[in-house]
Amino acid sequence: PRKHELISHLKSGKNFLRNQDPEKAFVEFKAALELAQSLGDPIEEKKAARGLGASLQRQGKYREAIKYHSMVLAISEREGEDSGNTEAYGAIADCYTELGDLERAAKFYDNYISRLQSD
Amino acid sequence: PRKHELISHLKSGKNFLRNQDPEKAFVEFKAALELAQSLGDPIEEKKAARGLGASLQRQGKYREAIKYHSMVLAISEREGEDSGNTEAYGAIADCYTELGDLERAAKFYDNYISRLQSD
Amino acid sequence: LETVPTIKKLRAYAERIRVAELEKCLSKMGDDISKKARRAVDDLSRGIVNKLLHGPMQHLRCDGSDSRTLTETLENMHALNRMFSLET
Amino acid sequence: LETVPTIKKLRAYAERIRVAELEKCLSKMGDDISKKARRAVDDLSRGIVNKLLHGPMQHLRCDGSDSRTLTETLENMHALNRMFSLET
Repeated sequence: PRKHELISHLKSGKNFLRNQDPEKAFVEFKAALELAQSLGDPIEEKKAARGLGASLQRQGKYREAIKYHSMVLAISEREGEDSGNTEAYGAIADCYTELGDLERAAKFYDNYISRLQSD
Repeated sequence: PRKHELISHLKSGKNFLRNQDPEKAFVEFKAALELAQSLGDPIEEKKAARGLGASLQRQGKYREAIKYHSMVLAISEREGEDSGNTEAYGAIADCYTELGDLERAAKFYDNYISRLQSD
Repeated sequence: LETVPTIKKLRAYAERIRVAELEKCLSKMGDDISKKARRAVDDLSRGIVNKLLHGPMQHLRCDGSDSRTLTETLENMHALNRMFSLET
Repeated sequence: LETVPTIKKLRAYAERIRVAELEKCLSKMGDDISKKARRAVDDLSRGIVNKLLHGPMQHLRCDGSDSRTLTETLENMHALNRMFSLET
Protein backbone atom coordinates (compact mmCIF):
# COMPACT_ATOMS: atom_id res chain seq x y z
CA PRO A 1 0.00 0.00 0.00
CA ARG A 2 2.70 2.53 0.91
CA LYS A 3 4.93 0.94 -1.69
CA HIS A 4 2.11 1.49 -4.14
CA GLU A 5 1.89 5.14 -3.08
CA LEU A 6 5.64 5.48 -3.55
CA ILE A 7 5.52 4.12 -7.10
CA SER A 8 2.66 6.44 -7.92
CA HIS A 9 4.61 9.50 -6.71
CA LEU A 10 7.58 8.46 -8.85
CA LYS A 11 5.32 8.05 -11.84
CA SER A 12 3.68 11.46 -11.42
CA GLY A 13 7.08 13.03 -10.92
CA LYS A 14 8.27 11.60 -14.22
CA ASN A 15 5.16 12.81 -15.98
CA PHE A 16 5.56 16.33 -14.63
CA LEU A 17 9.19 16.34 -15.76
CA ARG A 18 8.15 15.18 -19.21
CA ASN A 19 5.53 17.92 -19.36
CA GLN A 20 8.06 20.59 -18.46
CA ASP A 21 6.73 21.20 -14.97
CA PRO A 22 9.77 20.68 -12.74
CA GLU A 23 8.27 22.43 -9.69
CA LYS A 24 5.41 19.96 -9.45
CA ALA A 25 7.80 17.11 -10.27
CA PHE A 26 9.95 18.15 -7.32
CA VAL A 27 7.01 17.84 -4.90
CA GLU A 28 6.22 14.33 -6.14
CA PHE A 29 9.82 13.12 -5.96
CA LYS A 30 10.19 14.64 -2.50
CA ALA A 31 7.19 12.65 -1.27
CA ALA A 32 8.61 9.55 -2.97
CA LEU A 33 11.99 10.04 -1.33
CA GLU A 34 10.48 10.24 2.14
CA LEU A 35 8.39 7.14 1.57
CA ALA A 36 11.35 5.21 0.15
CA GLN A 37 13.46 6.16 3.13
CA SER A 38 10.83 5.12 5.64
CA LEU A 39 10.25 1.87 3.75
CA GLY A 40 14.00 1.22 3.53
CA ASP A 41 13.87 0.73 -0.24
CA PRO A 42 17.23 1.86 -1.66
CA ILE A 43 16.37 1.28 -5.33
CA GLU A 44 13.33 3.54 -5.22
CA GLU A 45 15.23 5.93 -2.96
CA LYS A 46 17.78 6.37 -5.75
CA LYS A 47 15.07 6.93 -8.33
CA ALA A 48 13.52 9.64 -6.15
CA ALA A 49 16.89 11.31 -5.53
CA ARG A 50 17.68 11.26 -9.24
CA GLY A 51 14.24 12.75 -9.97
CA LEU A 52 14.83 15.52 -7.43
CA GLY A 53 18.18 16.27 -9.00
CA ALA A 54 16.66 16.40 -12.48
CA SER A 55 13.79 18.63 -11.31
CA LEU A 56 16.19 21.14 -9.75
CA GLN A 57 18.45 21.08 -12.81
CA ARG A 58 15.51 22.00 -15.03
CA GLN A 59 14.88 24.96 -12.74
CA GLY A 60 18.49 26.07 -13.01
CA LYS A 61 19.17 25.24 -9.35
CA TYR A 62 22.42 23.45 -10.05
CA ARG A 63 23.96 23.50 -6.56
CA GLU A 64 20.90 21.89 -5.02
CA ALA A 65 20.67 19.44 -7.91
CA ILE A 66 24.24 18.30 -7.20
CA LYS A 67 23.20 17.55 -3.62
CA TYR A 68 20.52 15.10 -4.75
CA HIS A 69 22.55 13.50 -7.54
CA SER A 70 25.31 12.96 -4.97
CA MET A 71 22.76 11.26 -2.76
CA VAL A 72 22.50 8.54 -5.43
CA LEU A 73 26.24 7.92 -5.11
CA ALA A 74 25.95 7.87 -1.30
CA ILE A 75 23.12 5.33 -1.38
CA SER A 76 25.15 3.15 -3.76
CA GLU A 77 28.08 3.22 -1.38
CA ARG A 78 25.88 2.46 1.61
CA GLU A 79 24.24 -0.47 -0.17
CA GLY A 80 27.26 -1.77 -2.02
CA GLU A 81 25.30 -1.67 -5.30
CA ASP A 82 26.18 0.86 -7.95
CA SER A 83 23.19 1.05 -10.28
CA GLY A 84 22.50 4.60 -11.38
CA ASN A 85 26.04 5.81 -10.65
CA THR A 86 27.07 6.38 -14.27
CA GLU A 87 24.06 8.64 -14.76
CA ALA A 88 24.70 10.41 -11.43
CA TYR A 89 28.34 11.17 -12.28
CA GLY A 90 27.25 12.51 -15.66
CA ALA A 91 24.49 14.66 -14.18
CA ILE A 92 26.75 16.13 -11.47
CA ALA A 93 29.32 16.97 -14.13
CA ASP A 94 26.59 18.63 -16.24
CA CYS A 95 25.68 20.80 -13.24
CA TYR A 96 29.29 21.86 -12.61
CA THR A 97 29.58 22.69 -16.29
CA GLU A 98 26.55 24.95 -16.00
CA LEU A 99 28.08 26.57 -12.93
CA GLY A 100 31.26 27.25 -14.91
CA ASP A 101 33.38 24.98 -12.68
CA LEU A 102 34.92 23.06 -15.58
CA GLU A 103 37.72 21.69 -13.43
CA ARG A 104 35.33 19.86 -11.16
CA ALA A 105 33.04 18.95 -14.08
CA ALA A 106 35.97 17.26 -15.80
CA LYS A 107 36.63 15.07 -12.74
CA PHE A 108 33.05 13.86 -12.64
CA TYR A 109 32.98 13.31 -16.40
CA ASP A 110 36.10 11.16 -16.03
CA ASN A 111 34.20 8.95 -13.59
CA TYR A 112 31.24 8.93 -15.95
CA ILE A 113 33.33 8.03 -18.99
CA SER A 114 35.21 5.25 -17.23
CA ARG A 115 31.86 3.59 -16.55
CA LEU A 116 30.36 3.88 -20.04
CA GLN A 117 31.65 0.52 -21.16
CA SER A 118 30.51 -1.52 -18.17
CA ASP A 119 26.95 -2.68 -17.70
CA PRO B 1 2.55 -25.99 -40.28
CA ARG B 2 4.55 -24.81 -43.29
CA LYS B 3 4.67 -21.36 -41.75
CA HIS B 4 6.07 -23.03 -38.64
CA GLU B 5 8.68 -24.80 -40.75
CA LEU B 6 9.60 -21.48 -42.37
CA ILE B 7 10.14 -19.80 -39.00
CA SER B 8 12.25 -22.69 -37.86
CA HIS B 9 14.54 -22.45 -40.93
CA LEU B 10 14.96 -18.73 -40.31
CA LYS B 11 15.85 -19.39 -36.69
CA SER B 12 18.43 -22.08 -37.53
CA GLY B 13 19.90 -19.83 -40.19
CA LYS B 14 20.38 -17.06 -37.64
CA ASN B 15 21.98 -19.48 -35.20
CA PHE B 16 24.42 -20.77 -37.80
CA LEU B 17 25.34 -17.20 -38.68
CA ARG B 18 25.92 -16.40 -35.03
CA ASN B 19 28.09 -19.49 -34.70
CA GLN B 20 30.22 -18.52 -37.67
CA ASP B 21 28.92 -21.20 -39.96
CA PRO B 22 27.69 -19.27 -43.01
CA GLU B 23 27.56 -22.29 -45.32
CA LYS B 24 24.99 -24.06 -43.17
CA ALA B 25 23.18 -20.77 -42.61
CA PHE B 26 22.87 -20.37 -46.37
CA VAL B 27 21.12 -23.74 -46.70
CA GLU B 28 18.58 -22.83 -44.00
CA PHE B 29 17.84 -19.40 -45.43
CA LYS B 30 17.50 -20.89 -48.92
CA ALA B 31 14.85 -23.32 -47.65
CA ALA B 32 13.15 -20.44 -45.82
CA LEU B 33 13.13 -18.30 -48.96
CA GLU B 34 11.45 -21.01 -51.01
CA LEU B 35 8.82 -21.60 -48.35
CA ALA B 36 8.15 -17.89 -47.94
CA GLN B 37 7.73 -17.50 -51.69
CA SER B 38 5.33 -20.41 -51.97
CA LEU B 39 3.37 -19.13 -48.96
CA GLY B 40 3.31 -15.60 -50.36
CA ASP B 41 4.71 -14.10 -47.17
CA PRO B 42 6.75 -11.02 -48.14
CA ILE B 43 7.95 -10.17 -44.61
CA GLU B 44 9.55 -13.57 -44.07
CA GLU B 45 10.70 -13.55 -47.68
CA LYS B 46 12.72 -10.41 -46.93
CA LYS B 47 14.19 -11.96 -43.80
CA ALA B 48 15.30 -15.00 -45.78
CA ALA B 49 16.80 -12.85 -48.56
CA ARG B 50 18.66 -10.75 -46.02
CA GLY B 51 19.95 -13.90 -44.33
CA LEU B 52 21.16 -15.26 -47.66
CA GLY B 53 22.94 -11.99 -48.36
CA ALA B 54 24.58 -12.03 -44.95
CA SER B 55 25.64 -15.67 -45.31
CA LEU B 56 27.30 -14.99 -48.66
CA GLN B 57 28.98 -11.86 -47.34
CA ARG B 58 30.56 -13.84 -44.53
CA GLN B 59 31.93 -16.21 -47.15
CA GLY B 60 33.41 -13.34 -49.12
CA LYS B 61 30.97 -13.89 -52.00
CA TYR B 62 30.10 -10.24 -52.35
CA ARG B 63 28.61 -10.27 -55.87
CA GLU B 64 26.12 -12.99 -54.96
CA ALA B 65 25.39 -11.29 -51.67
CA ILE B 66 24.44 -8.12 -53.50
CA LYS B 67 21.93 -10.14 -55.51
CA TYR B 68 20.08 -11.25 -52.39
CA HIS B 69 20.27 -7.91 -50.59
CA SER B 70 18.84 -6.32 -53.75
CA MET B 71 16.01 -8.83 -53.57
CA VAL B 72 14.94 -7.15 -50.31
CA LEU B 73 14.64 -3.85 -52.17
CA ALA B 74 12.69 -5.53 -54.98
CA ILE B 75 10.23 -7.15 -52.56
CA SER B 76 9.72 -3.76 -50.86
CA GLU B 77 8.93 -2.16 -54.17
CA ARG B 78 6.58 -4.97 -55.16
CA GLU B 79 4.72 -4.79 -51.84
CA GLY B 80 4.83 -1.00 -51.36
CA GLU B 81 6.32 -1.51 -47.90
CA ASP B 82 9.90 -0.53 -47.22
CA SER B 83 10.90 -2.29 -44.00
CA GLY B 84 14.43 -3.59 -44.16
CA ASN B 85 15.49 -1.22 -46.92
CA THR B 86 17.85 0.88 -44.80
CA GLU B 87 19.75 -2.25 -43.82
CA ALA B 88 19.72 -3.55 -47.40
CA TYR B 89 21.16 -0.31 -48.83
CA GLY B 90 23.87 -0.39 -46.15
CA ALA B 91 24.72 -4.04 -46.79
CA ILE B 92 24.91 -3.59 -50.57
CA ALA B 93 27.21 -0.61 -50.05
CA ASP B 94 29.39 -2.70 -47.72
CA CYS B 95 29.70 -5.34 -50.45
CA TYR B 96 30.69 -2.81 -53.11
CA THR B 97 33.25 -1.39 -50.68
CA GLU B 98 34.75 -4.85 -50.29
CA LEU B 99 34.80 -5.22 -54.06
CA GLY B 100 36.67 -1.93 -54.34
CA ASP B 101 33.87 -0.22 -56.24
CA LEU B 102 33.77 2.85 -53.99
CA GLU B 103 31.83 4.88 -56.52
CA ARG B 104 28.87 2.52 -56.43
CA ALA B 105 29.27 1.95 -52.69
CA ALA B 106 28.95 5.70 -52.12
CA LYS B 107 25.64 5.80 -54.01
CA PHE B 108 24.16 3.05 -51.86
CA TYR B 109 25.52 4.62 -48.68
CA ASP B 110 23.79 7.85 -49.66
CA ASN B 111 20.49 5.98 -49.82
CA TYR B 112 21.31 4.33 -46.51
CA ILE B 113 22.24 7.60 -44.80
CA SER B 114 19.18 9.44 -46.03
CA ARG B 115 17.04 6.81 -44.29
CA LEU B 116 18.83 6.77 -40.94
CA GLN B 117 16.60 9.38 -39.42
CA SER B 118 13.28 7.89 -40.40
CA ASP B 119 11.67 5.01 -38.56
CA LEU C 1 38.99 21.76 -20.27
CA GLU C 2 37.66 23.49 -23.40
CA THR C 3 36.07 20.21 -24.35
CA VAL C 4 33.91 19.93 -21.21
CA PRO C 5 30.88 21.76 -22.65
CA THR C 6 31.01 19.47 -25.70
CA ILE C 7 30.78 16.43 -23.42
CA LYS C 8 27.67 17.92 -21.85
CA LYS C 9 26.06 18.70 -25.22
CA LEU C 10 26.86 15.32 -26.71
CA ARG C 11 25.37 13.59 -23.66
CA ALA C 12 22.21 15.67 -23.97
CA TYR C 13 21.98 14.98 -27.71
CA ALA C 14 22.20 11.22 -27.21
CA GLU C 15 19.81 11.28 -24.26
CA ARG C 16 17.13 12.99 -26.35
CA ILE C 17 17.39 10.25 -28.95
CA ARG C 18 17.41 7.51 -26.30
CA VAL C 19 14.31 8.79 -24.52
CA ALA C 20 12.36 9.35 -27.75
CA GLU C 21 13.11 5.84 -29.05
CA LEU C 22 12.46 4.25 -25.65
CA GLU C 23 9.05 5.90 -25.42
CA LYS C 24 8.15 4.73 -28.92
CA CYS C 25 9.17 1.20 -27.95
CA LEU C 26 7.23 1.20 -24.68
CA SER C 27 4.10 2.50 -26.36
CA LYS C 28 4.36 -0.28 -28.95
CA MET C 29 4.75 -2.86 -26.20
CA GLY C 30 1.63 -1.68 -24.41
CA ASP C 31 0.78 -1.68 -20.72
CA ASP C 32 1.02 -5.40 -20.19
CA ILE C 33 4.77 -5.20 -19.90
CA SER C 34 6.39 -6.74 -16.82
CA LYS C 35 8.69 -4.77 -14.57
CA LYS C 36 11.54 -7.04 -15.56
CA ALA C 37 10.93 -6.40 -19.26
CA ARG C 38 10.64 -2.66 -18.65
CA ARG C 39 13.99 -2.74 -16.92
CA ALA C 40 15.63 -4.85 -19.65
CA VAL C 41 14.47 -2.42 -22.34
CA ASP C 42 15.73 0.57 -20.36
CA ASP C 43 19.10 -1.14 -19.89
CA LEU C 44 19.22 -1.88 -23.62
CA SER C 45 18.72 1.76 -24.52
CA ARG C 46 21.37 2.92 -22.03
CA GLY C 47 23.77 0.15 -22.99
CA ILE C 48 23.75 1.06 -26.68
CA VAL C 49 24.09 4.79 -26.07
CA ASN C 50 26.82 4.44 -23.44
CA LYS C 51 28.90 2.03 -25.46
CA LEU C 52 28.61 4.13 -28.60
CA LEU C 53 29.55 7.30 -26.71
CA HIS C 54 32.49 5.74 -24.89
CA GLY C 55 35.04 6.25 -27.68
CA PRO C 56 34.18 9.87 -28.50
CA MET C 57 33.87 10.83 -24.83
CA GLN C 58 37.23 9.32 -23.99
CA HIS C 59 38.80 11.21 -26.86
CA LEU C 60 37.43 14.47 -25.54
CA ARG C 61 39.19 13.94 -22.21
CA CYS C 62 42.89 13.65 -22.67
CA ASP C 63 45.18 16.27 -21.35
CA GLY C 64 48.62 16.49 -19.96
CA SER C 65 50.00 13.13 -19.07
CA ASP C 66 48.17 11.41 -21.88
CA SER C 67 49.89 10.42 -25.09
CA ARG C 68 47.21 12.01 -27.20
CA THR C 69 47.98 15.63 -27.88
CA LEU C 70 45.83 18.59 -27.08
CA THR C 71 45.62 19.42 -30.78
CA GLU C 72 44.12 16.04 -31.53
CA THR C 73 41.60 16.38 -28.72
CA LEU C 74 40.52 19.75 -30.04
CA GLU C 75 40.20 18.33 -33.54
CA ASN C 76 37.95 15.61 -32.16
CA MET C 77 35.87 18.27 -30.46
CA HIS C 78 35.49 20.32 -33.64
CA ALA C 79 34.51 17.23 -35.62
CA LEU C 80 31.92 16.21 -33.02
CA ASN C 81 30.52 19.73 -32.90
CA ARG C 82 30.11 19.64 -36.66
CA MET C 83 28.79 16.11 -36.96
CA PHE C 84 26.19 16.42 -34.20
CA SER C 85 25.48 20.15 -34.78
CA LEU C 86 26.28 20.74 -31.11
CA GLU C 87 26.92 24.46 -31.41
CA THR C 88 23.53 25.53 -32.66
CA LEU D 1 35.34 8.59 -51.81
CA GLU D 2 38.23 8.08 -49.39
CA THR D 3 35.69 8.12 -46.61
CA VAL D 4 33.69 5.15 -47.89
CA PRO D 5 35.67 2.48 -45.98
CA THR D 6 35.18 4.50 -42.79
CA ILE D 7 31.42 4.39 -43.30
CA LYS D 8 31.61 0.62 -43.57
CA LYS D 9 33.76 0.28 -40.45
CA LEU D 10 31.64 2.63 -38.38
CA ARG D 11 28.50 0.72 -39.38
CA ALA D 12 30.12 -2.56 -38.39
CA TYR D 13 31.33 -1.10 -35.08
CA ALA D 14 27.86 0.11 -34.15
CA GLU D 15 26.21 -3.11 -35.32
CA ARG D 16 28.43 -5.20 -33.02
CA ILE D 17 27.35 -3.08 -30.05
CA ARG D 18 23.69 -3.21 -31.09
CA VAL D 19 23.60 -6.98 -31.46
CA ALA D 20 25.46 -7.61 -28.20
CA GLU D 21 23.14 -5.34 -26.20
CA LEU D 22 20.05 -6.69 -27.94
CA GLU D 23 20.98 -10.26 -27.07
CA LYS D 24 21.58 -9.32 -23.46
CA CYS D 25 18.16 -7.67 -23.37
CA LEU D 26 16.37 -10.61 -24.97
CA SER D 27 17.98 -13.10 -22.63
CA LYS D 28 16.87 -10.98 -19.65
CA MET D 29 13.35 -10.88 -21.03
CA GLY D 30 13.19 -14.65 -21.36
CA ASP D 31 11.29 -16.80 -23.82
CA ASP D 32 7.83 -15.61 -22.91
CA ILE D 33 8.24 -12.52 -25.08
CA SER D 34 5.58 -11.80 -27.68
CA LYS D 35 6.40 -11.31 -31.33
CA LYS D 36 5.22 -7.73 -31.07
CA ALA D 37 7.53 -7.04 -28.13
CA ARG D 38 10.44 -8.72 -29.90
CA ARG D 39 9.86 -6.45 -32.86
CA ALA D 40 9.55 -3.32 -30.71
CA VAL D 41 12.85 -4.08 -28.96
CA ASP D 42 14.60 -4.70 -32.28
CA ASP D 43 13.24 -1.42 -33.64
CA LEU D 44 14.43 0.35 -30.48
CA SER D 45 17.98 -0.90 -30.92
CA ARG D 46 18.04 0.05 -34.62
CA GLY D 47 16.37 3.40 -33.97
CA ILE D 48 18.95 4.51 -31.43
CA VAL D 49 21.92 3.37 -33.50
CA ASN D 50 20.62 4.82 -36.77
CA LYS D 51 19.73 8.17 -35.27
CA LEU D 52 23.06 8.46 -33.48
CA LEU D 53 24.98 7.54 -36.63
CA HIS D 54 23.05 9.88 -38.90
CA GLY D 55 25.13 13.00 -38.15
CA PRO D 56 28.57 11.40 -38.47
CA MET D 57 27.57 9.41 -41.57
CA GLN D 58 26.20 12.48 -43.27
CA HIS D 59 29.41 14.35 -42.54
CA LEU D 60 31.44 11.60 -44.16
CA ARG D 61 29.54 11.99 -47.42
CA CYS D 62 29.92 15.46 -48.79
CA ASP D 63 31.83 16.07 -51.92
CA GLY D 64 31.78 18.47 -54.75
CA SER D 65 28.56 20.36 -54.88
CA ASP D 66 28.20 20.42 -51.14
CA SER D 67 29.04 23.49 -49.11
CA ARG D 68 31.18 21.48 -46.74
CA THR D 69 34.72 21.25 -47.96
CA LEU D 70 36.67 18.13 -48.64
CA THR D 71 39.15 19.10 -45.94
CA GLU D 72 36.43 19.18 -43.32
CA THR D 73 35.09 15.81 -44.44
CA LEU D 74 38.55 14.30 -44.15
CA GLU D 75 38.97 15.83 -40.70
CA ASN D 76 35.71 14.22 -39.66
CA MET D 77 36.98 10.92 -40.99
CA HIS D 78 40.26 11.15 -39.09
CA ALA D 79 38.45 12.08 -35.88
CA LEU D 80 36.03 9.15 -36.26
CA ASN D 81 38.88 6.75 -37.01
CA ARG D 82 40.59 7.88 -33.82
CA MET D 83 37.52 7.98 -31.60
CA PHE D 84 36.20 4.57 -32.62
CA SER D 85 39.63 2.99 -33.25
CA LEU D 86 38.44 2.08 -36.73
CA GLU D 87 41.87 1.56 -38.25
CA THR D 88 43.07 -1.22 -35.99
